[in-house]
Amino acid sequence: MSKVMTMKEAVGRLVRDGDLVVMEGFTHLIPFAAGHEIIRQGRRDLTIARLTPDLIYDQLIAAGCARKMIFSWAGNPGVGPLHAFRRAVEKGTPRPLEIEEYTHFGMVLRFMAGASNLPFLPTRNYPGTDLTKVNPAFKQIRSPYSDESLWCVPGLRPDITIVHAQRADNEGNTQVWGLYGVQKEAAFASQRVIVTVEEIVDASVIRSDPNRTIIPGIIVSAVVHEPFGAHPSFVQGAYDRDNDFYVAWDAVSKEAGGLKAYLDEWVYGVPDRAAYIKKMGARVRELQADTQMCAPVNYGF
Amino acid sequence: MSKVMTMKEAVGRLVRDGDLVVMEGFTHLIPFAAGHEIIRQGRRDLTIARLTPDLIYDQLIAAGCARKMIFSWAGNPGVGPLHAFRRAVEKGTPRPLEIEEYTHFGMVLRFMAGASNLPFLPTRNYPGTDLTKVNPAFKQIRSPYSDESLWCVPGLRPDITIVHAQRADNEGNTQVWGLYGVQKEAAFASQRVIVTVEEIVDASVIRSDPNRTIIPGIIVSAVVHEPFGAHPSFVQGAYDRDNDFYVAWDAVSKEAGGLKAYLDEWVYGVPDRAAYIKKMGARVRELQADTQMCAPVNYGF
Amino acid sequence: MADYTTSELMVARASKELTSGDVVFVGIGVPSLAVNLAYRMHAPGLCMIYESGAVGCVPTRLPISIGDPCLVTGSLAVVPMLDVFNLYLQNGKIDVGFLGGAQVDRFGNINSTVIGDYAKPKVRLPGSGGACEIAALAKKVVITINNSKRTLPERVDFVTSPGYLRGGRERESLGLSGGPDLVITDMGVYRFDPETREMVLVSIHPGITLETVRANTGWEVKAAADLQETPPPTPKEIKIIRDELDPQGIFLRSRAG
Amino acid sequence: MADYTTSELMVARASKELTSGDVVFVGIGVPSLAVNLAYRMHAPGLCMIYESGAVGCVPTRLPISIGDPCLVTGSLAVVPMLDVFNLYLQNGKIDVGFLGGAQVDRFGNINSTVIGDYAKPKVRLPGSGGACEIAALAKKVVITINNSKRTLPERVDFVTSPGYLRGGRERESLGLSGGPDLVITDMGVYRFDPETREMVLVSIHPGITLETVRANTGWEVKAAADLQETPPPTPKEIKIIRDELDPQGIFLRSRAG
Repeated sequence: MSKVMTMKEAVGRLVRDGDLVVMEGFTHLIPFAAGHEIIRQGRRDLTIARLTPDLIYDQLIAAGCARKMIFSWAGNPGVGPLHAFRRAVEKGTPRPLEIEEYTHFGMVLRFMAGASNLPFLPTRNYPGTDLTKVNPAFKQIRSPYSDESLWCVPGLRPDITIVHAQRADNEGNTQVWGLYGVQKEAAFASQRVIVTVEEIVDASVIRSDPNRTIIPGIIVSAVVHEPFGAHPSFVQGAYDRDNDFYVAWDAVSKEAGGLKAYLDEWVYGVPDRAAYIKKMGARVRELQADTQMCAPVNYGF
Repeated sequence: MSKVMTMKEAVGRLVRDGDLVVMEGFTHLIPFAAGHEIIRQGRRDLTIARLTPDLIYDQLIAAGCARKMIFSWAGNPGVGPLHAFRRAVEKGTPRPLEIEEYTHFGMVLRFMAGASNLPFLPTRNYPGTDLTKVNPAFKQIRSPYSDESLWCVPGLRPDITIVHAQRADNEGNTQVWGLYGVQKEAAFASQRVIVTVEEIVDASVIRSDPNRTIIPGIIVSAVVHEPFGAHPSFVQGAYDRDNDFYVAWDAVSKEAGGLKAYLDEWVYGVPDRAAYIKKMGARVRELQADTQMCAPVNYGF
Repeated sequence: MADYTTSELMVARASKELTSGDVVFVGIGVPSLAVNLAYRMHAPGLCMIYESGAVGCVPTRLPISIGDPCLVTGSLAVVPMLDVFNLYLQNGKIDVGFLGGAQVDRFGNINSTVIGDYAKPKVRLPGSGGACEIAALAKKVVITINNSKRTLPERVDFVTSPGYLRGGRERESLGLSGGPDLVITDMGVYRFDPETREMVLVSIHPGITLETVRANTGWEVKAAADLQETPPPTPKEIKIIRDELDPQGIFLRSRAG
Repeated sequence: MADYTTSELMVARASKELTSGDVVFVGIGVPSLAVNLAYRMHAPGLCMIYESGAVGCVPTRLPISIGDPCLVTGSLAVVPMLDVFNLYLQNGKIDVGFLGGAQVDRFGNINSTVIGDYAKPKVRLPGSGGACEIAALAKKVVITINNSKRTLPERVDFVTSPGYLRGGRERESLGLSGGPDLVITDMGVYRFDPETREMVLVSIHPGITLETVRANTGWEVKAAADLQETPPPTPKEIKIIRDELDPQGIFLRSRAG
């Protein structure tokens, strides 16, 4: 049966105060619209996990939604620092932020271990880094096949994972192309999953290319139709990354006041993503992707 | 630069007596043409590894190429036993066959561990099975995060892996759709890789849909253009599985003599796959796949 | 004699174990027919998964192998086998797994590896394939096998796929949940005693006597107090099996009861 | 003063570390420009990989992030990040990795985590991202950083990405191969002494004196016996950088030498 609902319903029903929340997407497909709705609904004491917190978690931190962050690279890609994150860590404003820090490889392995229902996964990474000294979650084991020691990271099991994708059917069978990031692993590791998509398609479209499905409907709790839901990040084949927005964010967020003004105008000041798009005006069209279609393949037998 | 060569050259240069050889493909894309060339060139003392030895390894065993087999399910799918395998194990003819036995999950993890340059990977599988009693390669470790014990399987690093695929460019950037099996993991675990394909395409075709590439050219040693190279198994979008052949194989292989007669006629009796196809005649057309194209997607930005 | 085969009865009975919404790991033969029958009869929402990586299959013909191309065309997803085992099976997403084997013993352990000694087998069988992990990691397992002293011994020659091992709480003590729930043979249907974890006959097929079952089982088999007769397949079920699922009778050859 | 910027010289020098056939883990800024310059000048066969999962990229514009859509369109492969780290990096398929950071010390250890104490940082930096694993698992690492007492201290405040640790054989003793090969700053180029594993100045940029370098390095820096002058970028290199790679001067803003 259909799992389609509005963003307000999906976040209202499935994201709870105190949850371990994951909104993944490596540069590509970052679910900003979902993040804004979480801020509007005033969720509190969240533990937020992502490889790259990016602007979406900088905004959650500034809005006071987060108690703790699990991450591997907290910057504004190609631009500079995340100012709200730095204020929370360096000055404890608007509230102190507990951090648990890994590397990209470590976070990917944490999601894969969680998704595989394993307590941990091993890696040859981490000898010599000070990260293992400041984060006790890194532990060493001895290989039963040699005298080698390997570092391990623990499986991560989010309460809720939210991903944005190009398309899904109304049961949540979800297809992505372009950069995959770790959305599949995060979704399988999670107790609940919300998928927000540019387009809800008939199951026959999904079934015409089953190798593209990264998240099956059987693990999805809600499907939200949210065009432009990843802005200012991008959606391959739909719209470009809004690099000007990322560059401008440095000045916007440098002072707490500027960031609050942004939230007042663009998050609290609009009821939903539709209003956000309307407010953006012509810029939306400027970001529209050109067309470069793939060569189709035959699934017949 | 181009890595395209004939099957004779590729097997001649890259498959050596005593090698640990993997020819993967789970029901789909089994590289039979490569297996026949290995038999024709008289390779000896091979250790052959596959989840499902299938008819391809039953033929290698009958031809006396194999010293040892690593596997998880040795049958003729939906039909019955593999008779050459049973003769080798039960009677030691034509020569004794050493076996090392896992399960599908275990073999998949062995390839993934090898491909990740890890000594092992853990799983929650295997408590209670007698397989861990007869195969000392299964070892237990204690999780550093709990008091749980987990079984592990060791990484597998083949000398040579051979896979068949729908298409590749001349540098070996290889695309597959339909059942993936474990070809990607086996190829990355291997020292050398041969890719045999239905079609060699211009790089622009590969680049039009980069998410379909499962094996990058950087790990490929040779590319062989071998249409119909997977018969009697199948290629999604090209030709159907020859189920009649699999059913008939039971009678053909029941006695060593019948199997030898098959090899004399269809392997030693033909110089290459082109001659094999010619010899098959009309049957080739009967197996042709119908057309069910996928909905194309946009990679523009 | 009613116009249905024992295999058809087994298929119909097995199909009743499935409910809409179940995620089912499907095998070839009776399991495949049972799942497809349930899908058409009463469980349109069930999701078929094959260890080959096909998810949400809608086969347009009877697959003779678990890797048939008809399982791919039109399916909801086709995934690497690494994902099938890690993300689906080990991650607890599989509700029901169907298994068969050469031997099933009193505590639901399955042997599909060897008859006789492993090092010097009398008969070398195909081996586990995915059976061991399905038995260990699916939420629930349904077994189909013939009923004879050879196929239902007191103790299997080799435990390929763990059931309740030597009974009682041994399975749980090793960290395994789930386990076999039902065994369907050509003579009857068995469940497992919640305490001893021994196979107990709960229903017997029409025309079969308890004596026949006992004479063809490798241990002193217990029968449930309220032993039932297995319901025969309905005309509609028989019609679907014969006309839609296995028109050439590939898996259900004999039409004799 | 010659008509090129120090950044352009650094890009040109870095590009010479790359040969055709190299599989290169590319970062943003100088590394990206250096790899694209090498690709156009002398290494048409090199394969660019970004940790975002894009392999064999042919960017049609200067990517401002390692996840830019221009890295996907027309690439040879786009793979899950799990594969990037397990199958490519940890599996030894990456020949060269480029790294930067806030601090690089005498033994090539890199800090991109914190200035000051980790618990109470003076400055909280972005953290490792993929840097730690690239430093640990790539066959060879090239570092670009500015030359100052702050950025080249005797010992980094925090080892985010391991170089040769405290020198000698410590890196190998921990099971790591590879390691930093070259450090390119705005004043010179350093390699590592094969025994002590200490950074040694091997070439100095035109117009820079050894005294200037020493005055701007956090330890008593050694110079190679055959200290060279770094070759300036050729007119062709400068033309490619300015006209094709960074026409808006996004990463190489200042045109002043």
